[in-house]
Amino acid sequence: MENKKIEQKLRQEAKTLLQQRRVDYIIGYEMGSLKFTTTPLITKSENDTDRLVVNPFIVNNLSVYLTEVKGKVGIVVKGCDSRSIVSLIQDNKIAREALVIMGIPCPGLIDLKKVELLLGKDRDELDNITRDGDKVVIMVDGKESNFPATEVLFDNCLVCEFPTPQEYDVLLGEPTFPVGDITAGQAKIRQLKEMAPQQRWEFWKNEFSRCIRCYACRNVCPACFCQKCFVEESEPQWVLPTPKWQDNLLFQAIRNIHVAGRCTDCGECERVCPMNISLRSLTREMYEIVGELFQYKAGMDKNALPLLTAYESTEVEDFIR
Amino acid sequence: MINNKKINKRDIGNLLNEWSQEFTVFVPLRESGVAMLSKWDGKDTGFMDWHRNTVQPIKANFFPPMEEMFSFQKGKEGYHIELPSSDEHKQLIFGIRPCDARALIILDMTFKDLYEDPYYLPKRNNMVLIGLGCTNPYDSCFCTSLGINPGESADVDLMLTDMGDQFLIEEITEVGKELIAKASRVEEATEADEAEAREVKEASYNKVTRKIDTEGIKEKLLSCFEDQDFWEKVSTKCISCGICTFLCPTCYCFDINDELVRRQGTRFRSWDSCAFPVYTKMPMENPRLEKWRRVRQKVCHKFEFYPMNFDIIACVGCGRCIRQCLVNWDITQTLNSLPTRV
Amino acid sequence: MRITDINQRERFLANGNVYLPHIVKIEKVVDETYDTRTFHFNFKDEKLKKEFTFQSGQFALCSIFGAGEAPFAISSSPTRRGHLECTVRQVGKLTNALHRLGIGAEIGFRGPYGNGFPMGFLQGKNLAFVAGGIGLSPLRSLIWNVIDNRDNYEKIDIIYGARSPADLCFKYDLDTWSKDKGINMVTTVDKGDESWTGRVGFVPQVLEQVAPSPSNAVAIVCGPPIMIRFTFPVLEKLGFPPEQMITTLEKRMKCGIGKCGRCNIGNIYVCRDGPVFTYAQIKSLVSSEY
Amino acid sequence: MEQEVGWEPKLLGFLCRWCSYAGADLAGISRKKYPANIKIIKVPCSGRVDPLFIIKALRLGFDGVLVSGCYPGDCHYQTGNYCARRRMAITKKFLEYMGIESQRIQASWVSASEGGKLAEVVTEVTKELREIGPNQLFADGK
Repeated sequence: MENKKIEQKLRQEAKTLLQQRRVDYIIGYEMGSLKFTTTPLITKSENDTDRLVVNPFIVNNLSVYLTEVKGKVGIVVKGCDSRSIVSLIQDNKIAREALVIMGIPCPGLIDLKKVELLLGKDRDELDNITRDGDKVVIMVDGKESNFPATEVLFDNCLVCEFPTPQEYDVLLGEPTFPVGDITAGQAKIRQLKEMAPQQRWEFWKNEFSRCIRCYACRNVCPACFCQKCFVEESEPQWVLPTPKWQDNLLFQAIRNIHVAGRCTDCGECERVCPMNISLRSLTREMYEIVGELFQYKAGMDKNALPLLTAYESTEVEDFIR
Repeated sequence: MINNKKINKRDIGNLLNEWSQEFTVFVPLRESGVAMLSKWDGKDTGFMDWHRNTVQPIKANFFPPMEEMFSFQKGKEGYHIELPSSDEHKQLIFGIRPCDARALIILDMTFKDLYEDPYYLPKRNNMVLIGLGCTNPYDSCFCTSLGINPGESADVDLMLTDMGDQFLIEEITEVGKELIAKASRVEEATEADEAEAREVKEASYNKVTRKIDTEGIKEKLLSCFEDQDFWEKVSTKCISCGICTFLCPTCYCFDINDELVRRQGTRFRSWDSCAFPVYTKMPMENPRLEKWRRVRQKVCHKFEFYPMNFDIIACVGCGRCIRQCLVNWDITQTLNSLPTRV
Repeated sequence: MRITDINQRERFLANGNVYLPHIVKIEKVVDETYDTRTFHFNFKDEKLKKEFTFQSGQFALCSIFGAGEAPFAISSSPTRRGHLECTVRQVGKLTNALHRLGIGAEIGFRGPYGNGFPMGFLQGKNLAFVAGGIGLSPLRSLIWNVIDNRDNYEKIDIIYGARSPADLCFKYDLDTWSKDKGINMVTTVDKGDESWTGRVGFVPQVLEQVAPSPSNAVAIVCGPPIMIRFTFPVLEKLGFPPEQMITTLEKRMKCGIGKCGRCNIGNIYVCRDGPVFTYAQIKSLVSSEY
Repeated sequence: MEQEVGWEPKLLGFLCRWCSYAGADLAGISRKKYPANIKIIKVPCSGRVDPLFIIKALRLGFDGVLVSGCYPGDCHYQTGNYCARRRMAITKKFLEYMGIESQRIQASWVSASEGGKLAEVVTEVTKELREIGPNQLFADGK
C-alpha cells in the first residue's frame, strides 16, 4: 500500500518537473506487457507520467540510459541505481546538474526466477504476487501462500547495504533499512570459495560454455560505458567473437576487472542472462575484494576519485616481490 | 478416415530408448536452469509434464551458436583445408512446438536460397521431428496471429497431443508412419480419443490471447519506413543486446571468424545480431549506427523484407523475444502501434 | 531485381561447399598509394587457372588465413586472362594482414559473386565513368573490358578523382588512358600539392564541368558512399535518366551469398542481388541506407 | 596432470622500461644468470599493463605472467606504479577466485640498479611455476 502512495507522489513530481521544464525527459518504470513485469518508461510527455509505477518488480537499473539520453533528465532510482549514478558522475560520464533524481527507498525486489522455482510454475501461471513487510503473498489457482520475503527476493537485495538512495533530489517515501539475509544472499559464493581452484575453474568453464555472447550483461550494465568495448577491438583482437568458452570467460573476467569499483552489485547482469550464468557470483566477489583491499564501496561519494585512478602511498602489496 | 494412434505417457521412455538405437534423441530439458533441447539421458521424462517451450530454440540443433566451417593448416605444400568430420548421427527431436517447427521451414528458405548452405541443410535433412502440441501457451505467445495453431503442425513427422495420461499421435509424414509402424505399445486411437484431442487443441488455441494484426502489415511497414520519429520512439528503451535475435527461432544472421592457435587454424561461423552496431560497421561508415535503424531493421526484416523475398512472415509468434527481453521490449506493441499514413 | 540463376557460377565451388575458399598464390604486388596495393594472384589448381571466368563488377571473398575473410572487387578485366587482381586499401585487421603478405604467399579465394555490370546494356552506348579513390578498382575491370572490345562502344569519358595526388590509384593505367585518343580522361584531386598541375576539385563538381552528354549514354559511378550520393544529383542535372546511371555499392559482408544478413538495403542484399545497381533500382528500394 | 617430457615453464614478463627492463639489461651485462624461461615485453610503465594483457597471455598458453615496475615513489610518471599496484591487487585476487593458481600471476618492484634482484625474482617464479606444472587452464578438452 505504501507503494501506491509513493507512486502517486512520483507521478505528481514527474509531471511537475516536465511542466516546469526543469527536465526534458523522465525515466521511470511503467507496467510491462507481461505479468509482474515493468518496463522502462522514457518520455517527454506530461501525460505519460500517469503511467509511472512503483512496485516490487521495478528491476531495471535505469541509470544505464543516462549516457544515451540527451538533455536534462528526471530519473527514478532505487538504492543501488543511485550508486550507479554517483559512480557515473565520478567518472565524468554525466553531470549531476543535468539530473533530477527521484529516490525510492527499496525494500528489495522479487526475483521471479526464485518464485518460479519455489512454486514449480511459470510467472504467467500465477494470479498475484504481493509484498507485505517481511512476507510475500502469492496467489495460485485461487489459493494464497505466504513466503518469507528472504526466500523470494533477489540475492543482491538480500545483501543490500543501502536500500535507500545515496543521492537524490527528492526522496519519495521513508528511508528503509536492509532486509538482509546475508547468509542466503552469499550462499553461492561461499560454496565456490570452499572449492579447490581447479574445481572453481571447472565451474566457470561449465558456466561459460553456455554463454551465447548476446552481450546483454554488458549492455545492461551502467558501469560498462565504453564507447568501444575491448571485445570489438579487431587490431589486436583480444577476444574471438566466436562464443568459445575460453573467450567467453576471458571477456567476463576482464569486464569484471574493468568495472571494479564501479559495480554496485545491482545484479542486473545475472538477472538478464538468458543462459542463467551465475554472473553475480563474479561481480559480488569483486565488490568484496574492492571493499576488503581498499575499504572502497562503489558509488558512495560523488566527489571521490574512481577506485582505479586513485591510490594511497602505502597500500596492499604483500603479493609484490 | 481415422487412423491416428495413441501411446501411454509411461511408455514414452521405452519408445525414446528404442529410438536411441537409431537416432541421437533430443528432448527439452532444463539443465542449469535454462530450458533447451538436450541429448536425452535415457531417464528423465519430466519434459512430458512441463508444458512450456524451451528458451533456446530448435535452430541451435542445425545452426548452432558456433560451428566449425573448416580447419586450415600451413604445410610445406602450402595451405591445406579440411572439412570437419561429418560423423553426425541422425537427430530425433522430441517435443518440438508448432511455432518452432514452422520456424525451420522459414529458415530453410534462406539456407536453400541461391546457394545451398552446406552446414545447415545436411543436418536439417538428417533428422526426424516429433511435434508436441501446446496445452499451456505463455502469455507472450502470439502464434495464432501468424497462422499457427499451437495444437497442430504439418511441419513435423509426428504430431503429439497431450491428453493427460496419454498422447494422441498423428502421422504427418511417411517417415513418421514408419517410425510408428516399428514402435511398440502404440495403439489405435478411438473416436473418444479424437474428440478429446480436438478439445485440447481448441482450448490451447483459445489460450493464446496476444494478437497482432498481420493484415497488410508489409504495406503498413513500407509506408512508415522513413518515419524516424516513430522508430526512435519505439527503440528508446532497447539496449542493443542480442537476446531477441539469438533466441529467435527464425533469426539466422551469422558472423565468420578465424582462430589461429600455433599454425593450426579454424574458421568458425557463429550467431550474429542486427542489434549490434558492429554488425554493419565498415571502415569508413556504418549504415546502421543509430539504434532506431537497427530496431527498424529487425522488425522490417521479419515483417516486410522476408515477405517480399519469400512470401512469408519471418515470425512465428513464439514470444521468446518478449519473454526474454530484459527491458520488456514488446514487438507486438510496436506492430500494433504502427502509424497509419494520413 | 533478385537473381535466381547462378548455374554458371556453381562450377567454381570448392568441393561443392560454397564457403570453402580455393587457394590462390600471390604472383605480384603493386604499390598503388601509400596505403593501397594491387595483388596479382592465380589459382594453384591448374584446371581453375584455365577455366575460371567472371564478369567485370563481380567480387570475391578473399581469406587471409587466421585473419578472416572480406569481399574485394576484382579489379582486373575478364578479357585479360592469366591472373586475377584485387586492389586493397589498408583499413583494418584483414587488410593489414594482407598487406603484410608478399609474392608467393597463399590466400583463399571464393567467388565470383554478385551480378557484374550489364555488358549487353552498355553495348553501343557512350560511357561516362565516374570514380573516386579506390572506387576505381571495379570500374577499372570494366574500362579495360571496354577498351579490349572498343568497337562495341561509342565515346568514353573517365572522370577520376582522389583526395590528393598521393591517393590516386592505378597511375600507370591513368597514363595509358589519357594517351588513348578514344578516351577523354579527366583526373582531379580534392587538394593538390606543390607538384600537382592537374585539376583540383571534388568529383561531382568536375563531372558537372566535364558535362558528358546524356544522349545514348550510361554513367557508371563508383567511389566512397558520400561521393556516390553527391554524384547522382549532378548526373540528373546533366539529364541522365536514373536507368542510365549505374553504380556498384559496398557493404560489410561475411558470406557473400545473401545469407549472413548484414549487407541488406531493405529486402535487397548487396552481395546477392548487387553489387551493381542502376540508380533507378536504388531509388525503388525500401530503404535509403545505401 | 600430464606433463610433457622436458617441459619448461614459459613466463611472460611485462617490464617497465625505466627500471625493471634496465634491471634485466644490467643482469645481462653483469652476467647474473637467470632462467631463459622469461620472454620480456618492454612497457613504458607498469601502469600500462592492462589486466587484459595478463589473462590474454595465459589464454595464449604462457604458464605465468610477471609484471615488474619501479618501487613506490620512484615512478617516472609519478603515479603509474601506484595505479598498477591497485590494479594488480584486484586482478590477482579476482583471477584466483575464478580458479587461476596464484603463482601464475606475479608482480615485483625492481629498480634499474637491481639486476641481481630481477634474476632472483625470475628464478623464484620459474621454480614456482615448475612446481604447479603447465598451464592447462584454457585447454579445450571436454
